[in-house]
Amino acid sequence: MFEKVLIANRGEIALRIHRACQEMGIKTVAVHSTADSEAMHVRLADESVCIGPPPAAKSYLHIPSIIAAAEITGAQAIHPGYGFLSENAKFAEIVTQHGMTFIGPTAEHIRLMGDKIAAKQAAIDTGMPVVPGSAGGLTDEANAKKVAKDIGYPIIIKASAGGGGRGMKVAQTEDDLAEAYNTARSEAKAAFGNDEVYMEKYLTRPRHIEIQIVADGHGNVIHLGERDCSLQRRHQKVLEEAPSPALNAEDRARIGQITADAIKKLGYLGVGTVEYLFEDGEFYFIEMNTRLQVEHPVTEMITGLDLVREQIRIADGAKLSVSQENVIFNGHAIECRVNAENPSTFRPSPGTITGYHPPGGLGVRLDSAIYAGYAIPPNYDSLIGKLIVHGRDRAECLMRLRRALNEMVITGVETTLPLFRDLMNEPDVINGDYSIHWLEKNLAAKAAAEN
Amino acid sequence: MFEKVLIANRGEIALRIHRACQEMGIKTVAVHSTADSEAMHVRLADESVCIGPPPAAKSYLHIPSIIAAAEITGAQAIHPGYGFLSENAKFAEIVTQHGMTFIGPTAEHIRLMGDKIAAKQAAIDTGMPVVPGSAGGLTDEANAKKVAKDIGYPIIIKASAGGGGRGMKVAQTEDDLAEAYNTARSEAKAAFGNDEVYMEKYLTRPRHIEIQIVADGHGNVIHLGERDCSLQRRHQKVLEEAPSPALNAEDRARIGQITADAIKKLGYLGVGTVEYLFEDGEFYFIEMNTRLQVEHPVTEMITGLDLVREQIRIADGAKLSVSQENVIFNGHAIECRVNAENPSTFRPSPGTITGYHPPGGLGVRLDSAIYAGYAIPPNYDSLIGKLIVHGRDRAECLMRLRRALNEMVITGVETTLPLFRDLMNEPDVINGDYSIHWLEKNLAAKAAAEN
Amino acid sequence: MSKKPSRSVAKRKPTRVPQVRAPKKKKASTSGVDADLVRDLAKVLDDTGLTEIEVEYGELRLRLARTLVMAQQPPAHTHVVHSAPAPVAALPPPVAAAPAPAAPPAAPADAASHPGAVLSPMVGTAYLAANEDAPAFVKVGDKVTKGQTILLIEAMKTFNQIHATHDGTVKQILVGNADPVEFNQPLMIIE
Amino acid sequence: MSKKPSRSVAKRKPTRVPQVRAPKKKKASTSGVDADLVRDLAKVLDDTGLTEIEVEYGELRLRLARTLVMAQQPPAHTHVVHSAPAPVAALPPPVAAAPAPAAPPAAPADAASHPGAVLSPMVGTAYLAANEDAPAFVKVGDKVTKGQTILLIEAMKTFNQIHATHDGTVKQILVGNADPVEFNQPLMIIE
Repeated sequence: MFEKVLIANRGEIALRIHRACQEMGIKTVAVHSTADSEAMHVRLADESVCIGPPPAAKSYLHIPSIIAAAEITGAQAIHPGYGFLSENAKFAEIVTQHGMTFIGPTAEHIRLMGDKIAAKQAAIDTGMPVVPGSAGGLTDEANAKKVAKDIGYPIIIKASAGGGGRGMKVAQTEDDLAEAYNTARSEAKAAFGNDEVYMEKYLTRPRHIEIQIVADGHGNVIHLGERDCSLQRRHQKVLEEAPSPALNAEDRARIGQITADAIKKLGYLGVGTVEYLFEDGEFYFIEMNTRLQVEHPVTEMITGLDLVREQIRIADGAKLSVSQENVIFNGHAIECRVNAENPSTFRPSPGTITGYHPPGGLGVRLDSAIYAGYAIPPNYDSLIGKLIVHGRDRAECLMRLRRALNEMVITGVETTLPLFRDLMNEPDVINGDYSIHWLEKNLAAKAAAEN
Repeated sequence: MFEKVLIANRGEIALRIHRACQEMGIKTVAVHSTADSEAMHVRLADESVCIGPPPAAKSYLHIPSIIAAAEITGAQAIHPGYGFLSENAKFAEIVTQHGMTFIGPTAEHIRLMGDKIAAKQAAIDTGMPVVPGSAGGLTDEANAKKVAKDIGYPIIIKASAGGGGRGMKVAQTEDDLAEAYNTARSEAKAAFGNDEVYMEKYLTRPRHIEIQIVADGHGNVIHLGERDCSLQRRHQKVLEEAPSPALNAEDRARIGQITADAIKKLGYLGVGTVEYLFEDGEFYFIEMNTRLQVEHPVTEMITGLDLVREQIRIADGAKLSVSQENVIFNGHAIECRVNAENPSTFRPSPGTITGYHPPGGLGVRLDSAIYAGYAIPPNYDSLIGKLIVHGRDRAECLMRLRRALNEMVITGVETTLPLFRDLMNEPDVINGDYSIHWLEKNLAAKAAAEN
Repeated sequence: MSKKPSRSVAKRKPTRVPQVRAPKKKKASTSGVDADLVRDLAKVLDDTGLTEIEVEYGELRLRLARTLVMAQQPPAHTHVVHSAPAPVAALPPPVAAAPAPAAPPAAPADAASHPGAVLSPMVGTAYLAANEDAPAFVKVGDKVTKGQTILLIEAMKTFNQIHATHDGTVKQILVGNADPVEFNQPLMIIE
Repeated sequence: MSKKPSRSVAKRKPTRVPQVRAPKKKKASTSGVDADLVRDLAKVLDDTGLTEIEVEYGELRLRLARTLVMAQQPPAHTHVVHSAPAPVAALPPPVAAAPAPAAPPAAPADAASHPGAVLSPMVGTAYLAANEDAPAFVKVGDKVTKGQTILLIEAMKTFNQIHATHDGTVKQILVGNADPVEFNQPLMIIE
């Protein structure tokens, strides 16, 4: 096993990785910018190295500094966390070239999944379901009608050269099709000088369902079920839960197996997440994240597995510590991403935390690198903690989350805690009845009501 | 279900009960002495009532004040926690007489188990194993020899009229018996004016193993396995774990079943704990605690059950939420009792907590009612928090506990945290190889080494 | 339970409207700023539990701040049972770190430290008369002597006579008939 | 890895003396701000436990602040890789919130704020000569001119020339050959 691991990240995830290392008897090296010299991961690590000034490009994203820090401390492996260099194929290569282990997949897999078109093709090739659509451009109205019939209404027509919503038209039924097709073409022509359009199934109220997979270097691949991350704001996940209130055991086993089989075909190594949209019982591939996710604790809480520990073990050549048969889903878990932001305008609120009292008790986990007196620097993202709650079932989990939110205190900066307290009173959230559009609509309605 | 419950306790257990109530949608009433008006359970409860001055006899033990507080707030049930009035049969009766529900067993069962002699007889009658010994006084040396042969060496001779160690003699083998018998008799005669002596099996290195049971009012009784509480100082538990490193699955199932059957025969209601000494594969009844134990979270962590929730449900007439077959023991848990005491002299250290940073992350639970700025009053016991850690196995649990202890900060008062950090480096603790005498010996050796 | 207590909901650390007292007359000093004024305002800060005071007065602008003491941090709304004859206050919503809906009447809090206050020696239900038909033991304006029964407090079906702790005139009666009272709660002001 | 870094153990948070900053530029004689006032207000700050005082009066604007002490709370011992030529410090025991075993040599910390300090622009390994056989770029007592190469720092097999940032005499060389250095670490004092 590695004796020393360098953690190429900051904030709660750096602390998360440090904890896993400590529990495995591995020494840690924290790297940090000058803005983070007082950060928790720096305080707790066995060693720390200042790698540059506050801008991430000159510190947490600056590959030569991180490699140099690993070399001068004698670290044998580098854990990239999420964000920053975690999905940078070149970084993974450089780490390996310097005789160290990158705790993550190969550069090839990072590269493959970083390319949207190649990733979708890989999904198709390995049997993961994708959004059905025309093979290429539509040739004429009759062709459009035929394709639409095959994939089923509603459908969306999109400009082949397009983007940003222009040249996109939805047809709810065949009656709308001709107009949608023709309007999309003329808009496409006007906007992009090219009237080629293609067709995809249109999802009206999809949920975001992602499958956690873990693969070792010995041909073993398991899935750890799904996470429902439909509560989003501007494509940023806000609250995640597992299991999804929308899936049944059969859905779970089916998409889990499909995904695990596909990952095995790819020869992937380490932890990864395949993101799908889910509507009317069907899954549609969006993308694959070739790294640990922010919301991985939700899966840890219902499986009892330590995903960071698994990552490190696998990177060191060990076999998966469990087989698929031994993965037992136990209860329900929800994570709230606590950001230092105004809870209604979402304006970041950096500053000094004057008071910090985390909730405790049965089933409550807090992953956070803040402390009373800590100054949140304005240079990085606003995630300051993840409150993760577990219960024997979803109702117990929600009640526990409600009481934990009630106990939690952070003063000195604005946080999104009030948003979560509000969400606990929303019937749709309580019922698990929400799509990826729910939160934006809810926030817009609240904002309108206030004006 | 109850709409409002009065919590007749303080400190972490009052908060623990409050949390369970909140998660069940039950309003809480905190009662408190004037010394506790800033306490966490008071701050968080839906209502609070000041019931008297700091001395417990005039507040937390003062039955009329607690009953009056329940009446003026309209509470339907009273949870006594542990300590204070929790094993006071008269209080249980008075609560019932006032038309409220006592969340605990009947007064009869409290009374029965509060009487050592009656309790031992009840244990014998219901099939729980007790320390073997002579039926009454020994008649002569020959009789002593015969009884000793039956129960097996080593044995201890005790004065029937005795106590406090006087008139007690151990015989390791038959060679020692005559001398032990005769010396004990003459010492007994000298000390108590009565030379009658009796004999019991002598346990040299017993462990403290206790079985958690839960019984509802519908004839259902389950056991939730054991807790090993052998690490004690002056008969106070210091660190508890489950499962016991000394028991195998067969031991566990056997003593669990015996205990559950006995409890069923007694017609007991609610949660309770039967304490045994354990040596060489055999269990010996010590006593039964007819209340929630301080160390109940250890059992919660490995079973996923919320014991306070079960208590409240059962008091309200509900059935047990699980059957014995559905109790699944999952992983390993250890609790450290963090006291505001000097970690080597154990002198209490009341005062104001200037800094408080609890550990977080996977598998870490903290049950504590302290906060930064809280002044620990000198009037009550020194327990200020329970750090409970769960892992998939004992090794993972110990490593996690070690790192959690490393993260935890309490400043302003002395705490026993350093003691636990030391214990994490003791080979006997790491190996689980300790009896009820281990900690006292270890502390004595450390003290001697320092002088 | 037939008795419904009257309650009011008190937040331990209410968010008060910052009370900026107009500064006293500027004292002349070399700088035109008077350290005594700052000291005075600091005391205001103390007394009022404020965390910040800003003052502008003509040309003068003054700002004082105190970082929150940690004791304010832990949650939330606390509810004290006392005798304010308000209707049953709405219980807080299940999830709410929001300020409590109503501030408690100022009187009882101040009364506790009043030198003429008679404090409740127990928790229970206060009765101002021996029974429904009897006249009140005392009323405002009555002269009372030390030891005289001024009300009853019932706890566990026992009616306990509460006596005047000193001679004087009943200035205020702070509890209503059948009100719940807690330990140390001011019952009357006699001076 | 064959290279073993020299490390020393630094505790991040020395308890700082409260810093009261004097007002920006004005001197007592011309501005009417009197140092005694600041001193007086500082005492007010002390006495009252305030953390901040701001005063504006006409042209005068005064702000006093005190740094929070909260930083003492979070854990523990931090280990900074830097160039102090000490032997490899013992790593802390697995369980220890005890104070770090050794304080770092005072020099580098002070040196960082020395006006003549040359700080490392990157993390890497410092070399005082171009190769093993070559003489050191500079030695103590040498006169150097701005832009002159004073050492190399290697990161990712690239040797980066580090130049004198100003003219002067080399007063101290704070790193040893092949020492690890972190960003902003003082390398030399040139004055």
